[in-house]
Amino acid sequence: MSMKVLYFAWVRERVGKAEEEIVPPEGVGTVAELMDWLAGRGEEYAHAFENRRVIRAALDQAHARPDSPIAGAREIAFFPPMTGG
Amino acid sequence: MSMKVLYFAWVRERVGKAEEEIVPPEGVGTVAELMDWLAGRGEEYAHAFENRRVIRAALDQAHARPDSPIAGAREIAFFPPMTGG
Amino acid sequence: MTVRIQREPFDAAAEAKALTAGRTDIGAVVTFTGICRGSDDGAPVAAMTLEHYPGMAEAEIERHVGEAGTRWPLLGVTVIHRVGRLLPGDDIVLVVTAASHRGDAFAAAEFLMDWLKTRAPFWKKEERPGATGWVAAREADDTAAARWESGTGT
Amino acid sequence: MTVRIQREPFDAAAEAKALTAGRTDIGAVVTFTGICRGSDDGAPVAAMTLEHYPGMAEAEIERHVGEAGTRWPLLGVTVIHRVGRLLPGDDIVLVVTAASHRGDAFAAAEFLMDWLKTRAPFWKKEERPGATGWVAAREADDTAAARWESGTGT
Repeated sequence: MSMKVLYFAWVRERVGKAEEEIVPPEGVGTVAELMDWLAGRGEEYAHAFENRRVIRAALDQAHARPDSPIAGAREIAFFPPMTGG
Repeated sequence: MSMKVLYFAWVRERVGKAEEEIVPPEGVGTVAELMDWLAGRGEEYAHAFENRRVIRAALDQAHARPDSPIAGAREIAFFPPMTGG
Repeated sequence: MTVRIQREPFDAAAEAKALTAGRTDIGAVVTFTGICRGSDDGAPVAAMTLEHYPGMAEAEIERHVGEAGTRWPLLGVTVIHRVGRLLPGDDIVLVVTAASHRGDAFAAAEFLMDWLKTRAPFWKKEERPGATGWVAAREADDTAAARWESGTGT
Repeated sequence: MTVRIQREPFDAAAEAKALTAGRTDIGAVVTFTGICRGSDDGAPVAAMTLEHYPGMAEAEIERHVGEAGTRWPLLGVTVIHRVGRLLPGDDIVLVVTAASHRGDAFAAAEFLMDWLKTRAPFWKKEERPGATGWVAAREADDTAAARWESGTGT
């Protein structure tokens, strides 16, 4: 099923786009697995996701963990640790 | 030696005046002893100083304790616990 | 450092602006405004009158502001305390603290307010329907002030 | 409760007034203003650009404001966060909390700022002479936010 992926801050800059539609293949069930899969999509993705431990994710605009299942989510976002305020 | 006594809040209202000059007799050496002596000066003073434990004092505009010596002070103030802010 | 005791209202925004104007080293400004409430412990209050010890009040506040400056790296402090008769909704006290980082500004503002409540020579008299009386010191305020006694300033 | 994300400057005084206007139950208003500094860790900063996650940012702030309201008896909260390019001296963020008593207003304002710093989806990019880069998350901010995790709300 298709889902929207959003990238923010330096993840966005490295990937080279702010958002895209993707269709994760079978076997990609969690946030961490989706990062693994995205990292294999090309040099810019590999660069963006090279240090996966520091990248945060949100599923349908709520903070998610690496082991959160992505099934049913319509929107997933990847970004660095937040520095607002 | 003469010193100025100031009264604030309900201590002032009970004594019936905001300030006065006094000459404490020999033997009145501390803040507590001065309160004892003042309390004996009349009904209004007895009323003002009836519960000496709640009355605070300042010597020359600095917080003082019951056992603080009054010698040399030019101004002493008596008042209830502070409720500013 | 600005310390004032006055009968007139104050302009919190103007005081905060005065602290930061023309500077780029301040990252955090905390403004505390204490306001006269229309009830206390559930009973209505029609007005209150604030009395102070002129001279000592200014000196005590300045001393506490100086103490705050030794505990936290502050870039500006303003304290204004009103006296006289105030109505519900009227501002009573203003504390503004400015620092590079928010933790210092927050801590200093709380410290100053806790000390003002318990150690600055001001007294509040409340006008209630049928009774006018001096406000008793609150134990909660003494507890709040006591936490700074052995504090490490963080 | 007012939560806004905007490019335009905000008027802290007007926001605080809006919370208290016509009320006599508010005894304490705490206003925190975060300001863009001209240097960070000793190195000059010419400007910063704030990016956010539209939709999630508003929702996260509203959720934290709601959380603050369950922890402390608040009578009003306003949070405004700016985005876009800001210069040293420009305001970045505003938190205003109103309560009957000062302890609640202070605690809620600190809580909200600590969460905004670490959990709200905003990112800062700094322009420095010769280098532009994203601001790294500060460990001190994580520590500050962590103190609320098992807090009792007092």
